[in-house]
Parts: sequence; structure tokens; C-alpha cells
Amino acid sequence: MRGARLVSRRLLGVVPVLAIVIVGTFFLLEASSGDAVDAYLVSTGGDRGLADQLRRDWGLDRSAWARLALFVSSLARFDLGWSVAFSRPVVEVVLERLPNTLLLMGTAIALAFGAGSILGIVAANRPGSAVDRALSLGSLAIYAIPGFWLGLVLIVVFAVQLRLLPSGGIETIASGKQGLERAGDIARHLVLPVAALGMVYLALYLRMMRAGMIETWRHDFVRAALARGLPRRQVVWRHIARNALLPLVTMLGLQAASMLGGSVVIESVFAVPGLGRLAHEAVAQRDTPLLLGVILVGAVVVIAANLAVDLLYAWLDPRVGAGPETAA
Amino acid sequence: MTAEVLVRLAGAGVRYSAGLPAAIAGVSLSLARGERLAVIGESGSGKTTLALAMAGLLPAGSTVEGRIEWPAFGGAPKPGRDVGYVFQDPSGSLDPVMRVGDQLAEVAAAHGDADPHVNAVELIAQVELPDPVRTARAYPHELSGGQRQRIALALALAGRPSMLIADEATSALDPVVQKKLAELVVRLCRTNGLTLVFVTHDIALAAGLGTRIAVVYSARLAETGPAERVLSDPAHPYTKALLESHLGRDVPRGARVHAIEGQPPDPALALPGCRFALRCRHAVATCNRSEPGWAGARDDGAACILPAGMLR
Amino acid sequence: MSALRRFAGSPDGVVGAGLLLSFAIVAVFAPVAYPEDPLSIVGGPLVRPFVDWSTPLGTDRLGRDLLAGLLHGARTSMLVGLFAALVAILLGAAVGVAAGLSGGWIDESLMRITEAFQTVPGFLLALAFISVVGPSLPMVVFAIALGAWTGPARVVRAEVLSIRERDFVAAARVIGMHPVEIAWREVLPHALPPVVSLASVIVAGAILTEAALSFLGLGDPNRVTWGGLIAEGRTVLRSAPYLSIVPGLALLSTVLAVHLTGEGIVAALAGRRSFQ
Amino acid sequence: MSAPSILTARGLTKTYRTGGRIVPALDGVDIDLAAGETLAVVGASGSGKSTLARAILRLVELDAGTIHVGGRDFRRLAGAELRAERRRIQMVFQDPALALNPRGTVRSVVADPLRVHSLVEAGGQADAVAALLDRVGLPYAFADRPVHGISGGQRQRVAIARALATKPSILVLDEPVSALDVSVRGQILNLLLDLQRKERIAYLFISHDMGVVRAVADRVVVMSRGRIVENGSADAVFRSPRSPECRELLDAVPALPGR
Amino acid sequence: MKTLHEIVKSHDAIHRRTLLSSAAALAASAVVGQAAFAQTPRRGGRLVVAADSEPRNINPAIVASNGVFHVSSKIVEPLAEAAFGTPDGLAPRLALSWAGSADGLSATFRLRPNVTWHDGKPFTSADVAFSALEIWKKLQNLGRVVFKDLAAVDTPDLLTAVFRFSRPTPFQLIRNALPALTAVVPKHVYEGTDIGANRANAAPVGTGPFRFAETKPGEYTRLVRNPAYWAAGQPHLDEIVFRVLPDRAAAAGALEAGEVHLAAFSQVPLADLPRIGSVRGLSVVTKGYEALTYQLIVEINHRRPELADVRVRRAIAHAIDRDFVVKTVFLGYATASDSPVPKYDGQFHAPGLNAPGFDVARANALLDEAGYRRAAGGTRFKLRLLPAPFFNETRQFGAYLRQALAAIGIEAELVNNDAAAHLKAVYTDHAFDLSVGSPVYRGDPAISTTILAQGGLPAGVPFANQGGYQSAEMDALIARAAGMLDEKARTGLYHEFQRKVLADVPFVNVAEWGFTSVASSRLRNVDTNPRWAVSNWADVWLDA
Repeated sequence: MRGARLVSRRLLGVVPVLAIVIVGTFFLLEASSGDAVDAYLVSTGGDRGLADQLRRDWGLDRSAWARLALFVSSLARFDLGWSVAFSRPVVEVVLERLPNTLLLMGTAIALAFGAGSILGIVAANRPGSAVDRALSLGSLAIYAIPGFWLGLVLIVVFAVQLRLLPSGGIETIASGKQGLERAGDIARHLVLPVAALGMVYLALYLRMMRAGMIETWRHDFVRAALARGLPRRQVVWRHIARNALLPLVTMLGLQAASMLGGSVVIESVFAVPGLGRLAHEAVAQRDTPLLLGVILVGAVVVIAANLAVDLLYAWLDPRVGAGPETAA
Repeated sequence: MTAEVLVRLAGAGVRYSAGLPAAIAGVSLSLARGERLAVIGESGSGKTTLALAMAGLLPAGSTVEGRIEWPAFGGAPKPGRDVGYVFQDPSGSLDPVMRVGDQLAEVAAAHGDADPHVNAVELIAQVELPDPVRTARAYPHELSGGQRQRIALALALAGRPSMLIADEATSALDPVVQKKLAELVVRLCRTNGLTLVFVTHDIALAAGLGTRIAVVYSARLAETGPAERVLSDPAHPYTKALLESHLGRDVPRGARVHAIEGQPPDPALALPGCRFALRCRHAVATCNRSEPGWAGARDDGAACILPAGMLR
Repeated sequence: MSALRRFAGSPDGVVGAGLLLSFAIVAVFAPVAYPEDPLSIVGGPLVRPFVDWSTPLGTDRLGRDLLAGLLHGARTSMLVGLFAALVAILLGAAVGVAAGLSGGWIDESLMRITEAFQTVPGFLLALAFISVVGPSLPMVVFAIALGAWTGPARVVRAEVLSIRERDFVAAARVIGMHPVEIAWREVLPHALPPVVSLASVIVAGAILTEAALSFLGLGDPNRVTWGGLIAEGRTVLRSAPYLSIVPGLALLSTVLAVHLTGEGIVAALAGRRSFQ
Repeated sequence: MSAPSILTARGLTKTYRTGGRIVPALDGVDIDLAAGETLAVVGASGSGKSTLARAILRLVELDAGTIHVGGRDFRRLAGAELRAERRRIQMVFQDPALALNPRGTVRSVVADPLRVHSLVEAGGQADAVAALLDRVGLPYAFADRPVHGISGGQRQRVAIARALATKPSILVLDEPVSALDVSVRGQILNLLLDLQRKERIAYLFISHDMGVVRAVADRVVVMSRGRIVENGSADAVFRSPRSPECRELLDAVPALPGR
Repeated sequence: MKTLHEIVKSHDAIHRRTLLSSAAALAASAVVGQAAFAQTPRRGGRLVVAADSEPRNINPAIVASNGVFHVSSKIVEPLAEAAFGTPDGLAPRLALSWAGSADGLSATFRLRPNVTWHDGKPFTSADVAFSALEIWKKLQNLGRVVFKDLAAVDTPDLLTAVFRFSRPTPFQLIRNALPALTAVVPKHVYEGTDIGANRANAAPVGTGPFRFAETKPGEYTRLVRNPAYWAAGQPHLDEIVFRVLPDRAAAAGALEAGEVHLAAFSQVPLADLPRIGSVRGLSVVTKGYEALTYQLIVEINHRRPELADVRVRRAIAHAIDRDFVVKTVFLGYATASDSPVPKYDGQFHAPGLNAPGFDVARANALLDEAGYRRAAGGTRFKLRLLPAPFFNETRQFGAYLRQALAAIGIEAELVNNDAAAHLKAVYTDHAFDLSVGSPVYRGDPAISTTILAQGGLPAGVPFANQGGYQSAEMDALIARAAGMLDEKARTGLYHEFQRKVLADVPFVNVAEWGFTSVASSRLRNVDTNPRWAVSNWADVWLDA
């Protein structure tokens, strides 16, 4: 019940958000110097007639409003339009890349969340201890590392020097591998980009979890639980950790967007054909429908992630959706 | 009465950390099995510290001066098993994201209960909540303040302790609920033979609960004794003032109410004399010079130089 | 006063502030030590560090002094970080206060806009924005702020919503205080501390975002930036690793210093730990 | 009810919507308050008495009902007019620690209403503050203390001084002593009683403590679930309560043996 | 502060070493090449090639660009390919011979017999006629200029195609355009369809040694051996996979990790070449790009009054130390340039050109003479400098030029744009003062070189004169050369064109460069023609 109400309220709020995103993105690109034809001519050159003809072919001779209206009306038919840079429907192009990004982001966030929260609990177990100092400083240092730089270093060390892992791509190209073998191959390819993308979040979760644990320690119910004679271990894991986890779960939703942003750089460093890189290409190619498509699909991913997080949160925290207590 | 002594304090004091002033100092009193002690004091007086010290629940890093002994437990009490503790804030002392039944069962299991979930329901019934099975499935936020405090009470009892300490357990509740809960606590203590320490700022509430009363003022024990004696024949002017300040349903409208002028001194201030002297109608010069000694028996007396019976 | 003392009591904060201060001194005095344009070609290309003492940290592909670039880069990085955070916080605080205080449809629409900005990855937004308007320092600052203001906005709004319900604000209404004065005097000063503790995260994020933009070639070409240095060095990562490692370490330690300082500020703001 | 009413509220209605459920907080409440009298509003928590106080001060917007303060339709006022009219009706909150801007000083708190309503000439502020502090029994030396540096009782005095600054004819007192220690409670009650005697201010006194109510109230209304279930002179209510809610409240007052 | 010149001198030793090592690399690759000839080619294997872009339209008949050719040249063939040491620098592909008529109104191609399309249909003159008339002339970015006067293509028989021009067209131009502009696509696939939207543009059908197999966007494009290729015994490879590696550093890493065998088109940054060249199993190849020469030029906006003065333009030309640029920006992998026609082109490059040398004093004197004296801060005037973002080197040269201009009192503010914005700013909006450009020389000045100086072009034509330079004399010269049928006279006119450019300085030529490849040492025949990277690779093989 609670879940259903949550979902419907979220979905209703999505429409204006998406409308703002679409119009904002559209006019941002509209305000840019150079259009899709300029971007196209970079690699080919061509005379004025060619440029004019391309603009006509691609509908760029129409007014911005007309093109926006066209996009919106096709959107109403669940059609994301035509990518001029790829000469293919935007949906096709975007959906091709989406799984890779989801895989990369999902793995990174899951590992970062798992490892980060567990290490955070460990660090908070004895604040100020050597383990805590090491974890805290280490995480702070990792938190300060630029992801792209980390990616470069990882490639040099693990792919080039040690030759342990592939330097990029999402799987061995045209390998013909199937089933488990293919999954293993993809996993090997994911190790480095996931590390470069997720390390920062791991550090973040570690720090948040540690702070949350220490904060929760101060709560009355912890003191009360100990006063009732519950073993410390049990209090830490069952009560403190679970409560301290709640703000981290909230963060998860917000992070979907920031990770998508981070994947722009990571995907380009590791040559992962994903949404982030596609967005970069779309901007470079001034491919407005494509960028809108990417951002729209990205927004849907972010919104879906938020929804999932909300549901997860509602499951973890029974207070959600119950409304505030009545005060007289 | 030569009942078994559960806890004995001798010149006991507590400092939360080395640099801080004593939160309570120089307390000597003892509590025997089956007794009900009401500890009365204003905010910041040190009454909660006294309760925590008696429960053996002082936070790490605090130091105890003097002696606190638990002869009946053979050493410091085991939390939950020897002493059950109910905290002031009914919403804060429960884990907000766990069903209350699970919390009860968890504590019962920790104390070796073989069938904790059945026991949880029994405990809920014991604190007189309606529909115990359904209540067991509720989350804390789904209960009212009074119901939550009953659950907290049940949690304190889940380890079958012999002593119960309720620290302002009813103050956050409104008077109707407060009264019912206080009555329940007394009933439970009577039926289970529990020893009770009930901390409150309301002397009238204490009057209805305790067999004995201890009055705490500004980190010092002002007076202690059997409830009847303290209420009818207070030996400390502060106790007397508290009694006079009580507003019952019979105060005449329009007249000025009884008031104690002035403020309690900052506990951090080192005062040479009696800490109540500045507000005391009976104070004499010596009161401002030296701290009064204890007059009367250890468990029946006051920290005042006034001769016994003077305030009657 | 006591906040300062509490800050001094946090070893993280002291170390961070010390580091930051030294970086700031470096940034301020960079033009004194290297009055020449740090982009000028002063030596042979790819001179290794500690070989030629006129260019102690060596030179890049075009023979530009890495040390000069590093010092001048500190200026850019810190300026961008500070200003982007400032713009983000001011913008966010303004939106948050407006939304939290006005409520109703204004709140609703401002929050929808905030959500829209949160839905679009901030870095992508900055990247698109810079691609569109062209890279120059003010635009980079603005682009970063564009992706960073939502955090402060939400925090401020949440704070305002909770402060708005507090009795002292009600008391101000009861005495007939003007809503603007209530916002300015009663609400805002209490809504800002959580944002201040957020500030270090925003500054650090801004420095890293600037670096990432420069890394993708979207930095101001007339300025030396650490991200730009890393990007230039990256093409020769294997033959001249110092070109990307040294500015990378500078970046890392600055961001680390900002974070450490932030820890100190949080410790100072957390105030007295009360004992029952 | 012989004296003319200076506060008349009719049919006050307010519902809260929480998590889909509709909870009535006020359900057709009528209130009359005469000049210089004390009307106590009592009830258990959740009865709607605090909402009533806040609704009368326009801190909570009502769904329906009218409020007349000194003959003016208070709910029709808005903007500058409302702010000016607020001078007539002031409020003292339950917890003075929450009701004073934690960054303020005693002076800034007390002077705010003077400044907002331009009640003193330039340069006259210090004297006005001193006079107000004197009325609540605080020395002028307190003026520059930060509000977090004084005791709870002193803070409540400061809050009362602030409320008095605009020379109101009505004070809404929302549980003004329930957050205070017993030894301080009497002082504040006496202060309020003295002020009323000297200045004929009408009190709307919200409380759940029948002992306190007994000490201050001329008339009592008992609320339960947003409705008034009993209404009468204090003497009558205490002597022979008619509603079960009122009896329950009276029963809950702990009594000392022998009194 | 040392002058740039002194610095160059003091570090000459380093440069010499760099040059020597690249020369050594050249020699090494030559040795590899000879060794390859000595061995029998091994059949089979998969060649993995790094690709930095993945054009969605890889139909070379429509898009004549190196990025497209890189992949499509293996699938779709032109009439003739560039070659080392043949009389007119060409080797036959789909055409066996070609000849132009004296009046310049027709050109005749004899086509290769027994050639089949990848779908099994026979290749005929109809395909050539269709490609020429419907695609090259109408749709192709370069063909629209070269073939603008093509009126008809006669197909007297299945293996003869006769191009008919409405106006005299120099056959020299047609011939020089053959490798790049004449990719032939099958008529039966395109006829009657919307050619621009035909799916075959992304999955071309051709006659080449490799067939298009599949593409996975963002990952790779795979070509497989065409078993029915017309050249007996070729190709040697089973598969070619173009792996998309947009990041330059990633390409180097993948090479070193052994994940790719070849990175062409200078995907490995120049500065990394000495190191990567010394990695076991990898070698640096600079041969094979001779006909793919790019030029580094400074485009000048003559609308700025200062820059309208030829003395100022000359001063800028004198301010640039071409040797320094070659040695530092290009690390020796380039040649100083004195003309819009590269020195490689012995046919058109004018002899005895006297390019303005590096002479700061002379530059300063010229500026003084032009009336632009230094102000208090030493600055004469300020201008905007837009380096094209297309190559690392164009950007780096931009950074250098800013310094070089500072030395003569011109303060340049760098404006970095992305590719699309740069194109718009320079070639449509003219929102620049100086711009660093990189035009391609395509074997004949008429194809893409003379437009750099031609006046009267509409705004919006990229890689053309958008600087506002206008000279009736120059325009007449260009027009005359375009219609000149006599090869000798035509060549002479282009020599004159080059001298005129030197005199007027509509733009400044700085350097010309080819690309480099880094290849696995197992890969053979990696430099066998002057357009190797965009040729069909039928003879390439992978050693065990």
C-alpha cells in the first residue's frame, strides 16, 4: 500500500521534471555555436550547397520551436526521434548503450555500497583506533583522487605493465564467447572501470557509514539497548548499523545522476560504449535529438533508481509514508 | 527490617570526565530488596546521574568517587538481567525500525529465554497493552507515547531483573497517561517483588509511588528518608519548599502561589556553603560559609544544620 | 571563539587548514616567483625533473616549465573551486530559502527545477554547457556551479522548513516582523551552518570537476590548470609520467586538504557535546 | 460573562491531513475572552488546544471560522495591516529555549517588537528595554547577555517582556510553565498574576496541568478531539466537573497526602 | 629570459636525437618491409585495428574522408589507387586504364573484367556511371566540385565508361582525384532508393578484398575476407576488426597490451612514439602517408584592419620559427612548409620559393613600419586566436603561436572551441582574428587547396577562404588554372599561385605533415603505397 502510494506520487512528479529537462537541454544546445551540419562537415568538408542540403535533409532549416514541437509530439508516441549523427533512430542507439552503462554503474554502486558500508562499520567500531585512522584517512585520500586520473593509472599498472586485465572495452571484441564464459569475460573487462568509477563512492559510503554509526551511537535507543543487556556486537550490527544505513540508502538515489556524469569520463578512458560517452559524442556532434534521448533515458534511469531507492527505504524504514505524528 | 541490601552508596560521587565538576557528590544511601525509592530533583540536579550510578550504567570515561556496592549481585549489576532501566524519552529509547515484538524477543533471548517470541507477547500483556499479538507487530511510531513507554517498561522487565529504575519515565507524557503508567509501575513492582528507583521532578508523583524518598539539589543529596516522614516532616528547607510549591486542585484562585525565589546555582560553581543557602528562608551566616554535614541516620536524614522538627 | 577552539582541537582540521594555507600562499605568490606567463616556452621539450635547475620539475611537450605551471595552476584550481562553490551555495541558498519560505506553488516549481537539475548528471551538464558557450574561466565556474547548486538548495530548504516551524520564528511573526526580515534575520543564519559543512565537499567537487573538464579539453586555454596539465601529460603518460603524476598529486593533496579542513569545520560546528 | 469580549472566536475549524488520513484538530470551536480575565483551555495532548492558540494568532491558517480581536475581523487582515494589528495580541510559548532566537541577546529579543512597530524614539530604546526588563523582574544588567547564557526561568521572563513590549491587551500563554522547574514555576505564575492585576491584560492560558489552571484561571474550557466539551467558571469546573474528560484530568493531578 | 631561438639552439642536441631515432624507426620499418618481401605471406589471422572514430556513414562514394576510407577502403574500391613509382602515381583498381580527350570534354575508363560485387552480382560500367552521376557529382563532399561539369557517362560496353563534361575539365585533375573521389558502389543496391538514407551506407557492399560483416556501435566493426576477390591469392587476412578507441592514450595502452595490432593516423601521440617504438614487438611506421598530407596553416581574418595590412601578415609569418615548430610541436615528424602545395608533390610544388624566414627583428620592423607601435606594456594590439581542435598539434601550435606573437608585441587570446563551434566561428561567423587550420592536400591544388585563397565564397564553406581575402588577380589565376587543359601550363599556373600566396600572405603556411602508424612487428606490408592507411590492405598479412 505504502509502496503503491509512493510510486504513484513519484511518477506524477516526474512529468514536469522531464519537461524542464527536455526544454532546458534543447535550448542549451540551441544556443550553442555550430549545429549538427557544422559538426558533420568537420571530418568531410564540403561546399555551401552540401551544407544547405544537409540542413534541409536533417530538418535544421526549421525554427527551433518547430523542431521542439516535432520532438515533443514524437515523444508522445514514445518515439525519441532520429539521430542525425548515427543516421538511426535515437531509441536504437541509446538502448544499445544503456545495458553497458547500467552494468558499469550497477556493479560500481553495489560494490561501493557493500564494501563502503562494511568498512564504515569496521572503522566506527573503535573511533580513533589505528584501523579507524587508516580507513578514514585512506578513504579521504581516495575521495580526493580524480577518477579519470585513477583510471589512467589503473590501465598503466594492470593492463599494460602486469597485463592482468584488459585495458578497455566491455568484452573481448567479436570473441564469439557464450554463456558463462562470456559473463566471465565481461566481468574481467569491468574490473578496472568499476574500480575507477566506484572507488570514490566506496570512500564516500565508508565515510558516511562511519559518521552515521558514530552519530547513531549517541541515540538513546542504543544506550537503552545496551542497558537492557544486549551484547555489544548485536547492538552494533542489528540496531546501529541498520539505522546508520538509512541515510546511505537515501544517497544512493542521488548518486545515480552523479555516477552517470562520472561515467562520461570513465567510459571514454576505458572505451566502454555506454551512455556517458554517447552523451559526450552527442554534444560534440550537436545531435540534439540524440542528446535529448540520452538525457531522457538517463533521467528515466535516475528516476527509476530513485524510485527503487524510495521503495527500499520504505522497506528499511517503516516510518516512511506514515505521515507526521499528530501534534495538538 | 533487615531485608537484603541491593545497592549501597557511601560518599559516592560521579564525574563524567576529569575536567568537569562532579555531577553528583557525597551521596550515602542504601536500598533494600522490595523498597521503592523516589528520587526527586530539578533538571541538572544530578538525579539521573544518581540513577545511572545505581544501575551501573555510567558511560565509559566517567569516574566514581566514594563507593557504590551491589552486595546482592556480587559485583556490578548485569544490565537488563539485574537492573531494568526505563529512560525518559519514550520515542528515543526504542529502535525506530524494528517491530516492538522483535525488540522484546531480542532482549528476552539475550537473557536466555528459550521461547522469546511467546514471551514478548506475554510481556506486552503484562504492561497491560491491548491486543498483545497485534501490538507485537507494531513499529514504535505506530504507538502513542504512553504505549511506547509501556513497551520500554516491558523491555526493562524482559530480562527478569530484580531492580527497576525508571528515570523520569512519565514526565514526557500528559498527566492522565502519566498517572496510569505510574500506577502500573507500582503494581508491577508489587506483584513481582521488584525493587524500584523512580526518578522524578514532581514531589506529588513521588509521594504516591515511593516507600522512600531521596531529594537531590544541585549535585548534592539534600534529604532522604521514609516517604511518610519526608512528606509530613521535611528536614531540609528545600524539601519543604517543594512541598509548598505543589499546585494541587485546591489552590485558591487569585492568591499568589508559593514560589522559591532565585535560581538553583550552577553546578559548575564551587560554593563554600550550603548550595541552597541563597534561596533558603532559614539560612544563617554559617550556611554561606561551610557545607552542612549530614544530620540523622544514613537512610533517614538531611544535609542541613537546622535541628530536626524545626520545619514542622 | 569556542568554535575556533574546537576547530583547533581537530587534528584533521588543523592539518587540512595548514596545507590549504600553504597552497593559498603558493597560489598568491606564484606570480612573484614566476612573473612570466607560465604558458611561455622556456626550455626544451620533455626535460625530466631535477635535471635542469632552471626548470626543477622539468618541462612539458612544448618546453613549458612544469613548476611554473603547477604554481599558477594552484591559483586557477583554488579560484575555480572557491568561486564555483560560492556561486553554487549562494544560488542554492537563495533557491532553498525562497522555496522553503514561500511554500505553495513557488516551492513546488522551484523544487521541480531542482529535481530536474538533479536528474541530469551535473558533469554532463557542465560539459554540455562549456561545449556550447566555449571554455573561459568565468564560464567554467558557472558551469560547475550549475551542477552543484542543487545540494545546497535542498539542504537549505529542508533547514528552512524545519526552522520555519520553530517557535522563535513563530514568535517573530507574532510580534509582527516583516517576512523578509524574518527570512534574513531569524531563518537564514540558522539554515546556513549545515551548508557551511557542505561547502568543503562542494569546493573539493568543484576543483575535481574543473580538472575533469580541463582533462576533456574544456578548460580555459589561456590559463594553466592542473586538469589541463594532467590532460597534456596523459598523452605521454608512459614516456613522461611525471607530467601527469605531479599535477595529479597536487590536485589530490589540495582536495584532501579541503576535505580535512571540512572535517575540522564540521567538528567545530558540531558544538559542545552534551552529557546528560 | 458581564465584561465585553475583546477576543471572540466562532466556529474555528481546522483539519490536518497526514498520510491520507484526515484528522480534525479543531472542530467548530467558539471562544470568548473578556478584558482582564484568564480563560484556561485544558485538555490532554492531541485535544487541539495548542492548535487553537496558534490559530488565534494566525500562525496556523484555519479552514473556517472567524476571529475578532478588539472588534476587528482578525482573519480578514493581511500584510502590513495584519502585522500592525498583531500588537494587540501577543504570545508566550511553552519552551523559552525554543522561542527565543538562539543567536539573540536579551536586548535584541526585547527590542525587536519596539523596533518593528516603531514604538520608541531613536535613542529611547535603552530606557524602554530597561523598563520592560524591570516589569518582568530582571535587572538591566541582563540586557546584553546572550539568551543561551541565562537560566530557563530568566528566559521565560525575557519572553514575557517581549510579549509585553507592544502593550497587548491579550496574551496567549501556551503552557508557559510546563517546561520550567518546580522551583521556578511559582515565580513565573506569580509574575503573570501580578502583571494581570496591574495592567488588566486578558490571558488565554493553555495547559494540561489542572493544578496550575486552578491557580490562575477565572474560566475554564475543556477540549477533547478538537471540540469544547466543557465550559464554565473555574470554581464550577473544579467543584463539579460535568464531562468525563474533565474528571479524568482532575483525577490525574497527583495529590500530596494530607492536602 | 632566453629567446626561443636560443632555446632551440641549446636543445638542438635533443632534437637531433629525436630526429635520428625517428630516422632509425624509418630505416627499421624499411627493413621490416624488405624482410616481408623475402617471406611468403602467411594466410589467415585477424587484424585488430584501433579506430578513433566510427562514422555512421561509411559509404566512401558519398563521404570522401580519411575517417571513412580507413574502414571502407577495404570494402569499396576506387577506379585507381595511389602508388609508389608508377608514371602518374597511380595503380589500377577497378579501372585498368584511363585517358582524357584533348578538348577536356571527355575521359575514358577501361574497367577490370571478372569483378563481382560482394552480393555476387557482376560489376559493370553501369555501376561506374551510376556512382559518378548520382553520387559523386550530386552528393559527395569533394566530388560536387570536381565533377560539377560532368554531364553524362556513356557506357558503350560493360567494361567501358566515358565521362562527358559540359565544360573543358583538365584530365590532370580527374586523374589526381581518382584515388580519393571515385569509390564505386553497386547501382543495383542504390538505384531507386533514397541514397543518403540507404542502409548500405552503414554496411557497404563493394568489390574490395574484404566484406562488411557486422558492426557493434561503440565497440567494433568487423570485416571478413572476400573469397571471390579479383586479385588471385588475396587478401591474406581472414578478418579485420576496427576496435573503437576514441581515447588516444587508450590506443597506446591497447597496443602495448597486445590487444590491437595497428594504430594508424597518429593515434599514438607523437611524444609517445620514441618510447613505444622501443617496445618489443611494436614498430613505428611513417611511410605510407605521403599522399595524405595535412598542412598546418594560420588563417587570417582580413576584416581586421591591422591584418588587412600585408606588412602585418608578413610580420606574423616572420614571427613563426618553422624549424622550432617541426622539432617541438611535431617532434620532427613533419616538414617546414613554404607553400600551400606540399613539397612531396613534385608535380605541383613550385621550385625556388623564398618563404619568409624566422626573423623577429624583421617582424618588429614591419609592424613598426605599418604604424602599430608598442604601447607601454609592450603590446601593439590584441587579437583572438582560434586553434582548430582537430589535432593535438593544431592546439599545441596555437599555444606556441601565442608565445611567438607575444615576442613581436601582439597579444593573442586563445579561444578553444569544440569542432562544431570552431567550424561555425571561423567559417560561418568569421568570429576570429587568427585561426590555426589543418587543410588536407588531396593530390591536386584544385580539389581543396585553391579555395583557401579564392575570393567571393559564401559564408559557411568550411576549410575555405573565409578570412575575407579578396584579390582579383588571385581569383583570375585560380579560374584560369581550373580551366587549363594543358598539363604543363596548368602546373605553371599553380606555381604562380604559390608565389602569389607567398607575396600576398592570405594565410601563412607553417608545416606539412603525414601521419604515423604504430604496428605490431608481426604485421607485414604496412606501407606499400602513399595512401596506405586508406588503401585496401589486400596484401597485408600477419606473421605468426
